[in-house]
Amino acid sequence: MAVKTVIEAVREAMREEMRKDPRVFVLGEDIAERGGVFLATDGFLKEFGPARVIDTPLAESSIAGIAIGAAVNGLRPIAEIEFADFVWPAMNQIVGEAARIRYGTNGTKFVPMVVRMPYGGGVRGGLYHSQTIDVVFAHQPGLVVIAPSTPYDAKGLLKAAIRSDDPVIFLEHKRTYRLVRGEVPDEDYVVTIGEADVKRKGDDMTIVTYGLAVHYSLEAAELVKDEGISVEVVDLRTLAPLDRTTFLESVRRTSKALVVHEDYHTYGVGAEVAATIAQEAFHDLDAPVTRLAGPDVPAMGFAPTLEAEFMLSPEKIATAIRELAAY
Amino acid sequence: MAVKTVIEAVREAMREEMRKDPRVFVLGEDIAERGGVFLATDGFLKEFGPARVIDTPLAESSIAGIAIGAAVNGLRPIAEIEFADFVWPAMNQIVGEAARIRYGTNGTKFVPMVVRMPYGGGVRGGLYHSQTIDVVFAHQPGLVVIAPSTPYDAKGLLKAAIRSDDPVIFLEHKRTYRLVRGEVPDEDYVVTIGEADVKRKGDDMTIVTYGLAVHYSLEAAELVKDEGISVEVVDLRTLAPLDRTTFLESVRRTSKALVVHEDYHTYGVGAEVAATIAQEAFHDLDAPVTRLAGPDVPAMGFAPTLEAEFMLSPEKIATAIRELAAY
Amino acid sequence: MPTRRKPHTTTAARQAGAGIITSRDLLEMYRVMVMSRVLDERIWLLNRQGKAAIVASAQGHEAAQVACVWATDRARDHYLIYYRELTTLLALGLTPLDLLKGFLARDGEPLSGARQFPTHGAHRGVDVFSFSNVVGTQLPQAAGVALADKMRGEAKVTVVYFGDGAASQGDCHEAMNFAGIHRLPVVFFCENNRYAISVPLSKQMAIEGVAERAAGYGMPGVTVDGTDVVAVYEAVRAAAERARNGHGPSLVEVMVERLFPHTSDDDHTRYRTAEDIKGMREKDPIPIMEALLGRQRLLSTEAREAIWAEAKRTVNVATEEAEATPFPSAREFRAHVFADA
Amino acid sequence: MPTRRKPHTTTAARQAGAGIITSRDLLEMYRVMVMSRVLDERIWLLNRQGKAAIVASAQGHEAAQVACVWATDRARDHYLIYYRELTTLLALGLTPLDLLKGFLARDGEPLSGARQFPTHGAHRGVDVFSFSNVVGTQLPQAAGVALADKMRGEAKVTVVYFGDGAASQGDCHEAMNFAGIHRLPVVFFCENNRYAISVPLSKQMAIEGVAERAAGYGMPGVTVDGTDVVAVYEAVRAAAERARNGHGPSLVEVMVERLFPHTSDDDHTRYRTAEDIKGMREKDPIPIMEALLGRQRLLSTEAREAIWAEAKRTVNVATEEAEATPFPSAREFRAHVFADA
Ligand SMILES: Cc1ncc(C[n+]2csc(CCOP(=O)(O)OP(=O)(O)O)c2C)c(N)n1
Ligand SMILES: Cc1ncc(C[n+]2csc(CCOP(=O)(O)OP(=O)(O)O)c2C)c(N)n1
Ligand SMILES: [Mg+2]
Ligand SMILES: [Mg+2]
Repeated sequence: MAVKTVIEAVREAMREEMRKDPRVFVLGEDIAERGGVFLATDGFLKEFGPARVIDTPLAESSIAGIAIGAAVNGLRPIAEIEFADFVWPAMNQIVGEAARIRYGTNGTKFVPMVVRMPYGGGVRGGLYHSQTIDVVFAHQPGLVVIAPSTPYDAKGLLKAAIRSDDPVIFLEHKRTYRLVRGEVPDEDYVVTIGEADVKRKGDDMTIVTYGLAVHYSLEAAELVKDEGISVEVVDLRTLAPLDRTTFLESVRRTSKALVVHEDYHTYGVGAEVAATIAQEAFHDLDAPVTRLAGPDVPAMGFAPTLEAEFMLSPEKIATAIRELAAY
Repeated sequence: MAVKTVIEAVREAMREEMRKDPRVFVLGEDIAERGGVFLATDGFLKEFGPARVIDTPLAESSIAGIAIGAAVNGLRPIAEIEFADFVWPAMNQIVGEAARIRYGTNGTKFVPMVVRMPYGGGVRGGLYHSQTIDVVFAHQPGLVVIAPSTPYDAKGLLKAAIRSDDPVIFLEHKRTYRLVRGEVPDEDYVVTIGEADVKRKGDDMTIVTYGLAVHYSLEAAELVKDEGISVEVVDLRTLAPLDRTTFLESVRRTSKALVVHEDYHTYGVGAEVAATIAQEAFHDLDAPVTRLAGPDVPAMGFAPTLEAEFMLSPEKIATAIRELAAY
Repeated sequence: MPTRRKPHTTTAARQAGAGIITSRDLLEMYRVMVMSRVLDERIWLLNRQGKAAIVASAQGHEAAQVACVWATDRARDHYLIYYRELTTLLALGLTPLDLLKGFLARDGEPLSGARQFPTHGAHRGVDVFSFSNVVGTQLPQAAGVALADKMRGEAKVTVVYFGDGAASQGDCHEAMNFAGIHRLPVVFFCENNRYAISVPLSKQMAIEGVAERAAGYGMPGVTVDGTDVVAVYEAVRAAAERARNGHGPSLVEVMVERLFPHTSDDDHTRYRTAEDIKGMREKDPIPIMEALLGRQRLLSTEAREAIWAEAKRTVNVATEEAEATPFPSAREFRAHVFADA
Repeated sequence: MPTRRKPHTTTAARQAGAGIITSRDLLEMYRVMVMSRVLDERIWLLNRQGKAAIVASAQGHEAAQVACVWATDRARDHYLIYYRELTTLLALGLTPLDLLKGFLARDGEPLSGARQFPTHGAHRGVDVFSFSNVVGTQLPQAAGVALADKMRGEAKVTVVYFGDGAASQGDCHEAMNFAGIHRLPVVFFCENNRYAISVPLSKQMAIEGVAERAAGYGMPGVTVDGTDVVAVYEAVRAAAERARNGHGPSLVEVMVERLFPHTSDDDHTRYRTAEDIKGMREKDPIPIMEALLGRQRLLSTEAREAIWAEAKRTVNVATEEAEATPFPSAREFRAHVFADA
C-alpha cells in the first residue's frame, strides 16, 4: 500500500479502468493537452491517444448529451465537468434524460456513464467555484450519486462507478484533492456503491456526514475527546441510493444524531437524513436530531472573511457537538 | 365575489397587473396567438399587443436569460415555461444566475421576474408532462418558490409575486387548473408571500402539504371524520422561504404530523418539513413524523395503471392518516 | 458548401434517368405512406372517442419520413426520432398493432411498455430510439451515438430527426458544432413544417430555414421539398454516403406541412389563417405521391384501391386486438430504475 | 450580409482621412492601455506574492477593449462583460484602486463588495455588469437588457462581451437567434484569442471564426484585427449605429492574442508550442499602438515615458491604499439575499 492524495486516487482509478476496458474513455474541457484543470487526466492523452481523451468545446449540455449517446451505444464515457458550478447547463441532459432512460425504455437502453465534477468550497472560489450541488442529483431517482472523502474510497468507488451500468454522478470535494492523503492498495479493488462507512467509532452521539466535512468532523471528534465526549462518525459516501441502515444502526446505539454538511441547510441532504432518523429511530433518540449545515445565503463569498463565515470548520462542528452532548 | 377556477385566477392576476403597470410583460412559447397551451394568457395579445406579449422561440434557457436581462433593466417579466418538465434547460439561468444576482452584486442589481410553470401529474402526461420540480428551486437561497392550491391563493400570490423585487418561481399544479374552483374577490388583493395557511382545523394530527395534495388531504380528512379522527391541514403555499412557524404551531398542538406531497419521497420537500418538526417540536410529538410522498422511481408512467400507482389519492392519504392515528 | 434555399424538386424524368429508386421501392414507400395515413386517422378517432390520450399526427410528413428510411440502412443505422414519426416507425418495421398499443397504453407495447407517450422509448430490434419529450435533447445524444461508432470504426450512420422548433434550442447548436468538429457520421434531418406549435418561422428565426446554419458548423446543408420522396431520398442518400465514408455530418431540411393541429390538444384555427390552412392542403404528400406514381404508370386505380383497402383491414384488426389488450399491470412499476432492479 | 474572414486592418492614412478618431482620442486610448498593462502586471505580482487569489489577464486584449468602449456611449449604453475585461473597466472609468480592491478582496470594492471574483458584479454609476463566472450566461441576459430598452423606445446599445469559447455554448445560439428575430440593439463583441483555456479553435469549431455564424441569425458579422484600435473602433461604431437606429444586432469578432496563461492557475506551456508562444508576442497591442502614434507623430519619447511613469505612480499609490484596506466584515454576510434583507 502506498500513501496517495485524493486526486491521485481519482487519476489512477480512471487510468486502470481505461487500460483494462477499451470501452472506457474520457471527455471534457481541457482534459487532453492540459490534463484537466486539476490534472485528473494528466498523461492520459499521451497514453490513450486523442480518440479516447477528448477535449470538448465549452458546452456542458452537449458534454452530458454526447456521453449519454455514447453510453447508450455501448461505450463507457467518463465526462468531466470542470467545476460543479458549471453543471447547471447540463441539468436537462443529466436529470431530465440520463436518469430516466432505463426506466422510460422499460429496460431496453441504459446509460453506463460517469459524470465527475470537483465541488465544494474553502478554496477562495467565490460564487462560482465553490458550489455544492449534491441534493439536486440525489433527489432524482435513476441517478447514483457518490461523494467520497478519502483516497481509498475515491479510488474504489470511482472504479465501481465506471463498471456500473447506471449513470453515476461522482462528486469530488476539491479541497480534499491535495489536502487529504491516505493508504491505497496496489492491487485492484472496488468499494461497493451504496454503503456508508463508520469512519470513527463512538458512543455518545453519531455524526452523519460526507466529503470534506468527514475530515472536519473527525478533527472535531478529537477536539472534544478530552472533554469526555465520544463521537461516532458515519461517512455516507453514496448519497443516492441512500444507505439508511448504517446510520440508523449507529444512532439507535448512540441515541443522538448530528447531521453535518457544507451545502445550504434548507432542503439539503441533511434534511432527508434527519427526517429518516426522526421517523425510524424515534424511540431511541435522547435529543432532537440536529443539523449543522451551510447558511441559506445564495453562495460562498470570495473575500476570506466571507468564505470563512460560510464554510464549516472543526471548531464549528465541535461547538455543535458540545451543545448536543449537553442536551 | 365570484367563483373562479385556478387558471382563471392566474389569468386575471396577470391581466390586472399588466393593466396597472406598464413594466409588466409576458413571454414564453405559444403565449401570444395561441394564448398559452393552458390559455393562461388568452386574449392578452389582443389587449396588450405584441410588444408586451412575446412568443419566444423554443429555447427555455434564453427565455429565462432574457427575462433576467429585462428585469435587471427595469421591467417586470413574467416568463411562462410551457410545462415544468421543460425547465431543466433553464436551470443554469434560474438557479445559477437569477438567484444570485442581488447577492453577488451586493444589492446593486436585482431580478424582479416571475417564472410560471404548470407542474404535476394525474393528467396522463407520462414521463415528461407530469414532473414536480419544486425542491430544486426551493433549495436555492435567493429564489422565492410559490405553489398555491386554490384560486384565491393563486391570484393573490401571483399578484404579490409580480410586485415582488425578487425572482419568483410560481408553480401551478395543472390538475387544479380547471378542477378546483373557489371564491375570488372582485377587488384588488394580495396574499402575503411566505405565509402558510391552515385550510382545515383539527385536533388529532396535522397534515402539512401543498398544491393538489391539499385538496386530496381535505378529502381524506372528510373520509376519516366519521371514524373520529380530526385532522388539521396546513397548506404551505410558499415553499421558500419556508414558513416554519405555522406548521410547528399546529403540530405542537396536535402532537402528530403527516407530511404529504406528490414529488419523490427521498430528498423531497417533505424531508425538510419533517426534519424541522422533529428538531423543533421534539418534545411535543406523540408519534414519529410520517411522510407520504411519490415513489422513488424516475417518473410517472403514461398508462393509467402506472399513473395511478405513482399519484397520491384521498384514499392513500386516508390510509396514512389511519395508521398514524392508531400509533 | 452550398445551401439551397429553394426546395429542390426532382422531376419524374430525372428520377427515372437516375434510376436509383426502383418502381418497387416507390410502390413500397407508397404502401407505407398509406398505412401511416390510415393509422393516423384511426388514432384521431380513438382520441375523439376518449380512448387515446394524445396524438401528434404525422399527416403531411409521410413522404419525407418514408424516403429518409429508404435512403438509409435500417439493419445497421441508428434512428433518433422525435414524437411526430409515425411513418418513420412503420417504415422501420413496427406494426400498426405495436403502435396502437402505444396510443392506447396497452400491455406489451414494445417501445416502453406503455410507460411513455405513444411512439416514445426504444426498440430491441431495429435501433430506433425516441426517448424524450423535451425538445432537442436527442441532438447531442445523436452526436454521442455517432462518436461511439466512429471510435469503433463501424460504418454506421446516425439519423437524428427534429423540427424547426428544436433548431432554436442550445442543444441543437452544441450538437451540430461537435459533429462538425469531429466529422461524425450524422445526418441531421430537420422536418420543417413552419410551426413550433403555434409559433411561425418568422418568430423562430431571422432567416428562411435551418439549412442556412449548416455552414456555421462546417457541414453541407440542403433544403428539399418534403412532399417529394425522390428529392428527399437523394438528399438523405448523399448525406448518408458522406457520413458512412467518413466525411462527416450533413443537414437535410425537408419542407413539409403539418396538416393537423400540433396535437389532439391543440386547435390551430387559433393561430393559422383560413388561407394558410386551406393552402397547405396542396402539399399533402399522398396525392402528390399518387400523381407521381400515376405519371410513371405504376399505379392503376384498382391497385390503389387495393392498397387502401388492405391498410384499412390491417388497422381494423390491429385496433380490435389492441383494444382487447389490458393496460400494463402496476406490478412491475418499480422495475428498471437501476440495473439490478 | 457579408462575413469578412480576413481581419480587416485600417491604415493610418485611411484613418486620418476618415477623421473619425481625433488625435486626442488616440492618445487617451493609449493612456488607458498603458494603465491597464501596468495594473495587470502589478496584479500578477500580487498573485505571485500570495496576495491576489486569482488573475485573468487582459494583456493582449487592451486595444480591442479600449476601442470598443470608445466607439460606444458609456453615459447611456450597457456593458455586459466577462472576466477578462480589465481594460474595459478602466476605459469605463473604474480606477486602479477600485480594481485592486477587487483583486485583493478588500472592503468597499465597488462591484460586489468583494463577494465575487475580481472584476465581477455591477457598478452603480456606469452600467457595467459582469455577473457570472459561468461562461455564456451573459448573452441571453444581454438580449433581455436590449429588449427592455426597445420596449421603452430608448436609443441605447447593449454591448455584450464574450470569448471564442463562449460561442460554443447553447446560450450563445439562443441569444443571437432572439436578438436577430427581434432586431434588438445588441453588439455581440467576441474577443477571439484562439483558446478556451487550453482548447484551440480547431477543437472548438469546424470553421475559421465565430463571425461566420452571424448570417445564420440574420445579422452582419465582421472579423477585425483586435490590435488595431481604429479597425475595432470603426467596426463597433458601425454596429452601434445600426443598433441605435433600430436596425438590429451585429457581431463584431476581434482577433486578439492572450499573451499570458488563461489565469494565474494555468500554465500554457502544457498546451501551446514554443513557436506559438513566441509568435503571439508580435500581436502585442501596446507596441503596435505606439508605432501607430509614432507614425502619426503623436507621441514623443518623452511623452511616452511620462505616460508610463504616471501609470506606475498611480498603481503604486493604489496598491498601497488597497493593501491598507481591511477585508470586508462578515457582519453583512446575510444581506441582499432578498429585497427586504
Ligand atoms: C424543451 C421543450 N419545450 C417545450 C416543449 C413543448 N412543445 C412540444 S412540441 C413543441 C413544438 C415543437 O416544434 P417543432 O420542433 O417544429 O416540431 P413539430 O411539432 O412542428 O413537428 C413544443 C413547444 C417541449 N416538449 N420541450
Ligand atoms: C459554463 C462554464 N464552463 C467552464 C468554465 C471554466 N472556464 C472558465 S474560462 C474558460 C474558457 C473560456 O474561453 P473563452 O470564452 O475563449 O474566453 P478567454 O478566457 O479565452 O478570454 C473555461 C472553460 C466556466 N467558467 N463556465
Ligand atoms: Mg415544426
Ligand atoms: Mg478564448
